[in-house]
Amino acid sequence: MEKLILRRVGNTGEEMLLNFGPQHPSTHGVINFLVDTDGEVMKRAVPDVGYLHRSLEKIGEITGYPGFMPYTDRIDYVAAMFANEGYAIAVEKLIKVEVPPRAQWLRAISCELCRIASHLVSTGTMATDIGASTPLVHALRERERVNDLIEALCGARLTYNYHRIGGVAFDMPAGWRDKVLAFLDHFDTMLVEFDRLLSFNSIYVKRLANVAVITKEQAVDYGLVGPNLRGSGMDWDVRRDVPYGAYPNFKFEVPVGRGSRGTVGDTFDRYYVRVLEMKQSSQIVRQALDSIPDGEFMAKVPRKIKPEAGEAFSRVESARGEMAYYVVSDGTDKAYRVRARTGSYMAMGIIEDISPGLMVADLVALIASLDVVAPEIDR
Amino acid sequence: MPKTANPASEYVDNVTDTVQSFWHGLSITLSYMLRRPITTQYPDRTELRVRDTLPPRYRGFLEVDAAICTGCQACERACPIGCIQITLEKDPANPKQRVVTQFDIDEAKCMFCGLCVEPCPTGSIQHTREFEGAQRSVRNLTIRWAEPEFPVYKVAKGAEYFPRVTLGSLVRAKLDARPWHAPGPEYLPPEPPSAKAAEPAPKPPAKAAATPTVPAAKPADVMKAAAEAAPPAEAAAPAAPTVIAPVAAPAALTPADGQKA
Amino acid sequence: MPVNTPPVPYQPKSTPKVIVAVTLAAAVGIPALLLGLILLLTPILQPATIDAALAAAGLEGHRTAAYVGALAVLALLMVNFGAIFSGVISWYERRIAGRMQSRIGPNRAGFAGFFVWIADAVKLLLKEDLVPAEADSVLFRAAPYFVLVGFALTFVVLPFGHSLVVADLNVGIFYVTSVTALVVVGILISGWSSNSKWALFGGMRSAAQVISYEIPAGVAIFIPVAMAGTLSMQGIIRAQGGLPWEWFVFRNPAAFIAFFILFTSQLAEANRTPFDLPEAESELVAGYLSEYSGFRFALFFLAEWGNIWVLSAVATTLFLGGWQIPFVSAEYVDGLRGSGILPAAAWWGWNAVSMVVFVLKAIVLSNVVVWLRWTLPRIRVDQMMALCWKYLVPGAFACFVFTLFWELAVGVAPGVEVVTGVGLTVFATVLALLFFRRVRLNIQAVQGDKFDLSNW
Amino acid sequence: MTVNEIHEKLKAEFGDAVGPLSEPKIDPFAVVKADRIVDVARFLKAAPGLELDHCNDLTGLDWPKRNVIEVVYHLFSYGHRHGIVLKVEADRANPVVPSVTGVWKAANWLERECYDMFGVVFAGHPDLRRVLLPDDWQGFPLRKDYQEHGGYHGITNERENPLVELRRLDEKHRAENPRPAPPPAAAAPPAPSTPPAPPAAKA
Repeated sequence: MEKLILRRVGNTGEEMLLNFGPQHPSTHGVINFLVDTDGEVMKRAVPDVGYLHRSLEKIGEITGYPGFMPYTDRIDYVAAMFANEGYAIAVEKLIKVEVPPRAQWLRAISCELCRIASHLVSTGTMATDIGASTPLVHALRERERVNDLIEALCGARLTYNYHRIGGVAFDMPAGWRDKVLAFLDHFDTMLVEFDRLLSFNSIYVKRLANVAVITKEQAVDYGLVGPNLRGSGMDWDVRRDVPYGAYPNFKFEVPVGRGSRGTVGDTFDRYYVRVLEMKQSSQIVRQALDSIPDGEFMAKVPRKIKPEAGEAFSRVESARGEMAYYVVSDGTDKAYRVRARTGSYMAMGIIEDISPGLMVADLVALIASLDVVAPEIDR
Repeated sequence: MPKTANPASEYVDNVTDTVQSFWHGLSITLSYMLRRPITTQYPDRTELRVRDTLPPRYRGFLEVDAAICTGCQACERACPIGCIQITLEKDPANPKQRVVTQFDIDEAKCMFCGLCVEPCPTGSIQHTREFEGAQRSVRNLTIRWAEPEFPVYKVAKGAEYFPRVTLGSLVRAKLDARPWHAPGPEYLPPEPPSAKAAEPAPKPPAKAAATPTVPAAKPADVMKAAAEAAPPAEAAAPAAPTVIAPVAAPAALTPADGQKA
Repeated sequence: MPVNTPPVPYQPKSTPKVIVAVTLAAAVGIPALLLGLILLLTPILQPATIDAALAAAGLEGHRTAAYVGALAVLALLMVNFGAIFSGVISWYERRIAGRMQSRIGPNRAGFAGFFVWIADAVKLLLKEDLVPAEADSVLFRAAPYFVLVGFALTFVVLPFGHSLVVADLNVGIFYVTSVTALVVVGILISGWSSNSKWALFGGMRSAAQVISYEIPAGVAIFIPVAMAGTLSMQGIIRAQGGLPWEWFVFRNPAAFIAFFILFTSQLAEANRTPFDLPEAESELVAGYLSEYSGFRFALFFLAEWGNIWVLSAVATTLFLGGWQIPFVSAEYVDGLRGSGILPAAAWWGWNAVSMVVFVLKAIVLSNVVVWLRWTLPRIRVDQMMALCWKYLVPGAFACFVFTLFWELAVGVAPGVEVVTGVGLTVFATVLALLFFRRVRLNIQAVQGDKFDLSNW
Repeated sequence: MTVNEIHEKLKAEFGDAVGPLSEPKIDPFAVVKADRIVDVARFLKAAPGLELDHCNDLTGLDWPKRNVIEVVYHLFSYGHRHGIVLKVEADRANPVVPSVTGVWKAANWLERECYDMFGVVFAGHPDLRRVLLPDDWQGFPLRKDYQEHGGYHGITNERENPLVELRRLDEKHRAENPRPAPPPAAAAPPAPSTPPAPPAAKA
């Protein structure tokens, strides 16, 4: 690996090879970056991933269809709800099950709460990576409140395993709706404070604006998804444009990077799209709680799930962008192939080409702004 | 911050911007000095015991109420990770009655997904709100629910309500019964390789080293002693392990623990 | 099977009263003891007093021994003060950081976790002193002492009160800027000798940063020097007064700006956020400290936290009136000394008051340092340089030039200074009030949050 | 544009190189000849009205019975909101497929992962290395006939299974202590205070 880098970069003898990771405070998990630096300026940063590879796709071929659901939590443990949902949708497509409306709504509510929780981690860790540790703790405090809500809903704080093939595991507990609304009222004002404390802090803006600009064309070409794609000015959201579940029933805006503090597609845009998305998620949860239909929360699903041979592809808008599941069935009760294409993996592909000319401190900002989560890359 | 091409006004903007963000930032951080902190002093200074503050759906340690376990093994099949093991046998005295002789849940392996709870016909297996069960030896995290073995529960026709003891009391009793630093049970030495020769995978040397390398004679002696000392009843011999533990555990367990870590 | 064990009654624990008492005694007693010793010993162990005492006892022949003894006692006292201050502030900073982050902070060792710094110190002293195999072991071992020496030497001229200073050098402030440069030597050595890339990065950043920021700091220091007409720390304080409008910071608009320039530069020199680039934990893991452990690590941290005192004391001295007691002039206190070998009781009393004034001001400034750290992000290397050379250096020079003309104007019409002093004091007070209003509004703005001091 | 229309366009352009659309079970796909995949990809990305600019997914499927590894392309167009699934078949023994990295840069890492997991060699890929697994890993794990090595450089990936070990202990205990009498239901020790003996005691 080391030799490879030196060969590729055209070493002049002035460079220093820096092993940025795998145990590094700001690589968001266990990722190694082989950084060729000339002083503070990087020549190139080559990501070396796989330290958290748990062969989840292989496991998906061993466990039955329902049994893989808890494993999807582990694909992206910061936003496990989406991994649940994507897998559930794919398998529902295979066995041709219609999810009851109440379950659709509950999925939307849980997913949007989870998106808030995930983006809080993303924005908070971004703050720590830039050197401000207080906003991280404020963000985590709010995340704890979301976690409390989700815990009351499904019994777990991190690996939810809430969605089921054909619906969700539980209905809302009594009094949960009021708790969520109270939290959202608090959270909306909290976001304003968060903006004042962090987002518009001049040091913070200076650190992020005009750094690591990814143009719209690059973002599409490299297959960036989700907030990273929107941060580059691409107006695209799977929830709105390829609607699934209950999302067609909600009104929400899709925040797009506008280059408000610098260039379109810089780290600040990617960061701020997430802040704005939290506001939108809060709106969606309110709407969903207001309009949630009565009825079953679980469809009639055979106890032994044994779809006919075929393949299904599902896309959901995860907190880290579009998450695609590709499930192939060969007619047995175990999946022939389960494939999870995750947002973080796509984001890693662009780092090597964006990194030349950035400073070491900017690499930290770039990683944080792409919101990569190591287990999601490695699966 | 209006964008300007004029360097002079940009200069001034930068200064005013900095002053403003200091103003907001410092006032916000100071205001948190005057708010109540959200953290608590776990575990001994919280107002309530933490497990009592958890929601009822909390997925903590699994608990099996033997009194209403039908022995249907649905939980064992549902477990995607294979951390439940149930053995059923016919009662020699009463051939119609089946007996659960082994109902082990490896809580160290359990991923607390809740899939085993859903198919249970009587609600015998449940997640509890217990979560404090740290043990020095990972072997102690396997909770044995068929100890002593119990006859399976027969569901009366049309029954919809199955009386269950207070959720969590059983698993708490199991956890409290053993100090956290108790040595783990001593397993049998690994079977000779000939028994496993049918395995297709080539066996690397590391695999053999992973299992505890206990001198063959020693456990046998110990077991003989224990068997003599212990009354044959199910109640087991409390004296035997306490005598054995200090002698056998350090010698045999330490390298094994190191391997596992 | 065991069924329905009776619930064990749960009683939240609280700190025993004995521990509360011991903690409070230590929290008050240790600083009081140190400050009391400084109050007693610094005037007594001055050469003039020693000479007089030796003459009275007829032991003139032992002057050298007496001097060395006095110096040793003072040195021990000052190093201990620095060490204990840095220990206490390490606890205090964590506690404050906790509150600002909605946490409780240290809360186990003693009441409110006060003894955590002692526990930390003991832990660090007991840890193995590791030297990496590839490191330059001599330099690696020596580096912390450079830092420690650079830090400890400043205490020679840092005043604590009216007559409470180890040596009132006539080049006092110049001496401070000189010896603090030793710290950067230590950091550079540690960065290089660790033979670690992170440490090297940290060392290089630190060198660039500290040396650059010496310039605005130096120029900003010239402003009070120009206003006082002396480099001596005590002289600068004596040129000010006890009341806010008599402080340099308010007597001259340029000095008002220069105070912030100096404070910023000092933050940078002390490697505090937003200038903690040399050890930026999210970029460089731990910067120049990456390879250190145990005692040597403790020395670095002792200097880092102790430097908070140094920078607060220097800023207090230069701009905030130092130990000047309101409504009591320094000359009045001088007059109380009497002619005996030992000063009169009233003199001790006023000295004690002046010490309290000085320490309070310095602690307020230390608070600001801590507070800034837990509010601001870190700036980037190039921005750090840009800030220094584009903003602070020109600003400091402009302020300096302005001050020179200002002094001319004051020479012609002394009333200008009084008017500005009162005006700026009022301005600052209004600003502070507005700020506290803002704080109140912040709490009200968030739904569900309220003013609540419980669980402190 | 529907999948069928895209497929017709492809058929018109490339003729036999593009296979028929699979019967629409759930998500239909078309099989493309391996040597034409780059041209097909270029066409799909550039042709007006198609503009499949988003390489959504690229992965493999192993079919040992047919002796084929399929590489699956999930393509999508942001502008037109349509997409198609293409498959390329490669020989299992020597799977070589031309790389589409030149068309979509996103394919770079996706192809690397496909190589990593299935051993498909993408000809023309600029940087075909293992991505998730270590460089010295043996075998391609997502192939159906993959055999585990049981560890990596002496690091075992197996933990002793307490369930199995305890069962063995039980069996031994049972063999040494034949069941004396049918256990009466009331004989169970009720008191929670008596510690349930650690399983070692049963030995």
